[in-house]
Amino acid sequence: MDYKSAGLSDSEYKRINELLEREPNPLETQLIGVMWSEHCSYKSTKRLLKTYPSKGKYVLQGQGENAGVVDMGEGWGFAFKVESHNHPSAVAPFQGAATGVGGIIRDIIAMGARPSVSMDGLFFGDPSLKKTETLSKGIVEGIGAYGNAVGVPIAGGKTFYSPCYTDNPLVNAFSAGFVRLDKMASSQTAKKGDLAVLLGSKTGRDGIAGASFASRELDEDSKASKPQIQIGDPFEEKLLIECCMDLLEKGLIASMQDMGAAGILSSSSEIAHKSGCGIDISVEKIPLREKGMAPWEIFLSESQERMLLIVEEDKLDPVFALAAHYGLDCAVVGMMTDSNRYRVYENGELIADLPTSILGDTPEVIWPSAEPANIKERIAIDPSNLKSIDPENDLLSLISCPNGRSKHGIWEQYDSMVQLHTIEGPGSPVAVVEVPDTERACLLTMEAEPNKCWTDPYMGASETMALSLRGLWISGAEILGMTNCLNFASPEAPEKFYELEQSIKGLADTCRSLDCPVVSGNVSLYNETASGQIYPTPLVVTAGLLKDRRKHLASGNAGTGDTLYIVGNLCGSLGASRYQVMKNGKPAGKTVRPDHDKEKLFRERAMKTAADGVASSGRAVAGGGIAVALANEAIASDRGINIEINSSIAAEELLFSEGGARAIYAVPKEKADSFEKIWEGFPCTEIGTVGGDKFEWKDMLSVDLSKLKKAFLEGCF
Amino acid sequence: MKTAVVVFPGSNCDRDVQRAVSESMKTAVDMVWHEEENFSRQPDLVILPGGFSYGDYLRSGAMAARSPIIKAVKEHAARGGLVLGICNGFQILTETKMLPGALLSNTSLTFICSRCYVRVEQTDNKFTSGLKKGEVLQFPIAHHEGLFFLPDNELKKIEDAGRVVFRYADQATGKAGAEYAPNGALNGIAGICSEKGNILGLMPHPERATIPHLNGGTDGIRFWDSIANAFAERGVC
Amino acid sequence: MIFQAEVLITPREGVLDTQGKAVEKTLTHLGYKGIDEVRVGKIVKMKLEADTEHEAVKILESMCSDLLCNDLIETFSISVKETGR
Amino acid sequence: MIFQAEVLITPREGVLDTQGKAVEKTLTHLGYKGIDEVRVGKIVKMKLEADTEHEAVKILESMCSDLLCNDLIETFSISVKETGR
Ligand SMILES: Nc1ncnc2c1ncn2[C@@H]1O[C@H](COP(=O)(O)OP(=O)(O)O)[C@@H](O)[C@H]1O
Ligand SMILES: [Mg+2]
Repeated sequence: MDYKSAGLSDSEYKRINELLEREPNPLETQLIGVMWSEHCSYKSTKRLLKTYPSKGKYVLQGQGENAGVVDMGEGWGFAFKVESHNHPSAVAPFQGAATGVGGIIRDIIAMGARPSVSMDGLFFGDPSLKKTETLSKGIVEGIGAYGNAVGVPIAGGKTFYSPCYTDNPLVNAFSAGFVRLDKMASSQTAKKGDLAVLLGSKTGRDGIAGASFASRELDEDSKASKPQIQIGDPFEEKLLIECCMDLLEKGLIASMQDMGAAGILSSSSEIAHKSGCGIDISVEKIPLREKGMAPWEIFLSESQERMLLIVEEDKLDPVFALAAHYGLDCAVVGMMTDSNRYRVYENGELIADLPTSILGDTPEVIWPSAEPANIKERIAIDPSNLKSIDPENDLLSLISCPNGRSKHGIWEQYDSMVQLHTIEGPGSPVAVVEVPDTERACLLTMEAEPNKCWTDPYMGASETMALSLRGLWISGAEILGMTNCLNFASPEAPEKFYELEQSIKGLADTCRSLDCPVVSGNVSLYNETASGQIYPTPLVVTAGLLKDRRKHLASGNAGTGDTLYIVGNLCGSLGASRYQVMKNGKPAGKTVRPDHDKEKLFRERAMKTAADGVASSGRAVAGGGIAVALANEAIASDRGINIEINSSIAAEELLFSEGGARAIYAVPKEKADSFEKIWEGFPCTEIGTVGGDKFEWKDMLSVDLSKLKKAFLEGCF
Repeated sequence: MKTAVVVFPGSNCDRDVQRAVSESMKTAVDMVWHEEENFSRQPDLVILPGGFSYGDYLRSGAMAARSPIIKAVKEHAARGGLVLGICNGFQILTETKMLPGALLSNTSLTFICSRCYVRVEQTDNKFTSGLKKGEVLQFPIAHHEGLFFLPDNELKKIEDAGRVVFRYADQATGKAGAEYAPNGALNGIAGICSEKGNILGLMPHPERATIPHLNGGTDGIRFWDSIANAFAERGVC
Repeated sequence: MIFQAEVLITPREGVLDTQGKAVEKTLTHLGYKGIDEVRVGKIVKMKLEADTEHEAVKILESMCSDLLCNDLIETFSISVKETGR
Repeated sequence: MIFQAEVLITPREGVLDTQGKAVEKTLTHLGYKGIDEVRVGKIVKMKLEADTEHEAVKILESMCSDLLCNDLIETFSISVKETGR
């Protein structure tokens, strides 16, 4: 095996020879090559990810496991993680997206949790192109087909269109599950003498070396790499869930790990390394779907719907009995040792013998970083083109454009209600699910602001993070932690690496000062094609807890006669706002500078507003500014809104500027005093009332609610 | 009153129905694996839940309809026992021929999950006697194959026999019919019953409209109450 | 003897074939002309052991009525080829 | 001329055929013996206008790569019969 085609560089290969004190054989070279790939090793980002705050009072399991786990109280943990499936979805939209959903669900199972809720972050290209239509149709159908059949509700998500994703769409799959704390599983608890058991699908040639595929740019060759695509079987996955839940319930497994990238190789070497053991695997014992597979193919295959279980010998019989009950294949393929070596045998002959550390402790790469030469251009904004001459038309355009309109065409294809615990599903800015058998609720927000991250990666990422927190604060939730998916172009280009570095810094700083630990995540690099690179796209999902779900302050619940307030500055920034992009066709300008002290003042008051029940509805000001927030509120509440603001701020700034700690509230008349009292010490402006059947803003616009609704739901007016 | 929920590989609304039924009807619920040949405790009501039994492969419901437990379900029905099939359960009932018809792919060719309104067409059966004929209820739907189909002459027969129990309807006007069917169902049929009225199949999910603090509404409670009351009147509790 | 069998299952005349219609529409959309009566069905292939071709066909017919084909909405046709023993 | 065309689309060798697997299992459960390699595919039938048989096949091939067949996981075979004009 030529080490270059195994993806190793000259210096890496030299290092391997030193570590081994010999030359690796071809199989060993393949194994190391995959484990050292970007996708498996995080070699470009490991150092940066260490800067995330990892501790928090609710954190039970931080980064380093299959998923993070936070404490929901009353004996419940909540395991959650987001992962990308970008490259496979670009090549095979339906199967790529479907297996993305399946893969993240198995990460949750691996923590011992029953997968309970999913979300999807989708980034599509120019919406006017046929190509985008085909890709998005396939991707959405794939997500639905898998999620619906496996019976995990999709309670929310994010859909974002920009031409930068035309050839390189992004699919970020989030999943989460509840686990009894005493049933939590781990990939670090295998012991010498335990048996390695494969549960689920047989191993086939699909998806071989997908990990190294995801560590490259998409090129013309990606057609030739098509056979690497995995095929998903949600039916098998559903059985796998039930079987694993049963195995855990009965205490039959010592440790477990899902099989994702680099299949058997990465799952078994990770368990061995993290548990401080070694492992011996007999390749001929692995059940195969096809004849004639070579050992390297078997070890790197990414066939779906498989789990690796570590079982004590005396529990083998009941494990096999349960597998048979669910009709799943099950086979003992190896044994844990105390050798600290990763050994592969073929019919008794030793064919690979590596220290587990060489597979587990992967090298780092430090890429040079340089501020993009055009950064000045990106932050320069020409205000003259931005005048809002016809605010009504601008508003209607904003709520009917692909990024602003309702995404029900997508989320109605997803089962959002199965498992009977969805309190707020897609369509709401915050997804809410009940914590099993309690009065508690778990809240989730998913956010991404690629336009803002492009013009200023640090501030854009910071605003993304703050946005996800504000939604939860307004709902009244305590912050448990966040998971993030970092979608970027090649780190080998200094300007791209700079964007990556700055974005992570923006997330890390914001999380640190606003008390949100990072518990899990995923990095997807090389998102670029001959036609260009994607914008820096960090996506975050933040989880929050409400001890009493009745204290949840929802949006879309404004009542006739309520007084409307805006808290926070009347004006943010038009830089890289939805309005600015609509007017100029391309993002430009900076977003609002993060002000964490102000965020904290906002947090305290927002949480008290919800806890004291003084508002009927609350909504963060996000894409499209105050005007769009009010329009969305009117539509969701099915009530008119009447606004009057006396201010000298230019129309477009007042209506459509974005960023900063800001929200709108609808407050019942009798609670207005209490509300204003809570917000003392923070900008708080009474701006109007709820009622009637129009969205009216004095001297600005007046639109019938029905017209507004049509624009939002049908995307035209 | 005792309820049995049959669990097929790939069922995914089994626990949902269990919860909804035990919270609303306060009945004991047994979960019965499809490989059983008998019910260990004779139930009064058997529910075939929604989901993707056998991954919906070949035809939705086709393989589940050939499970060992089906014989016991048929015997239970032959004795006059109640059988309720919801969504995939309805598909299974048609595949077993316990109910006529077939459920074809939605005309949109997409999965649809949304709130949905149905009109009660008939109350002369063991399930809806406690509801009012003509009233409109909201039960969410979630399916890809929900287009109820029967050849013309047979369709006419079940219509004439008054076996259409639920029809898709407009919330505001209460009008019902094909034009309100989100899936293209013939005559807007959402649910039908057997000749004797003891077997009911419907595409919408009443269990999703049962837990008040969740997002599916509460009309399902009326449906479960109706079943429970009919039982109580006959002296079975 | 081992037979390679193919069972074609197609929607009956008069049964709504939404998939067929959708395919027809999309093909027309893509610029194909002169197409008509598009129907989408299923094919089940398998290897089957039987003594004679006649027996193989009998077995397959029984599989169709037992599982493969829903005769309310579908019709089937069977073909078998001997492939060896 | 009008042709009656049939396009058979089956999962590629080596690609996991989830349906085929499930069908095989159920048939075995129902007591059928000696079956193997069950694969489930699709069949698309249509009437098609073309000048020659050769042209008809060309058109169908192009339909396959445009829409009917996902060449990543499926292969297709085409048959056409003249039915008149
Ligand atoms: N891909 C998706 N899957 C599920 N829900 C989605 C998806 N995209 C959007 N949504 C839902 O639609 C609403 C708005 O979506 P989003 O794309 O985030 O727009 P906005 O920027 O206006 O918030 C949210 O409630 C979200 O949960
Ligand atoms: Mg959003």
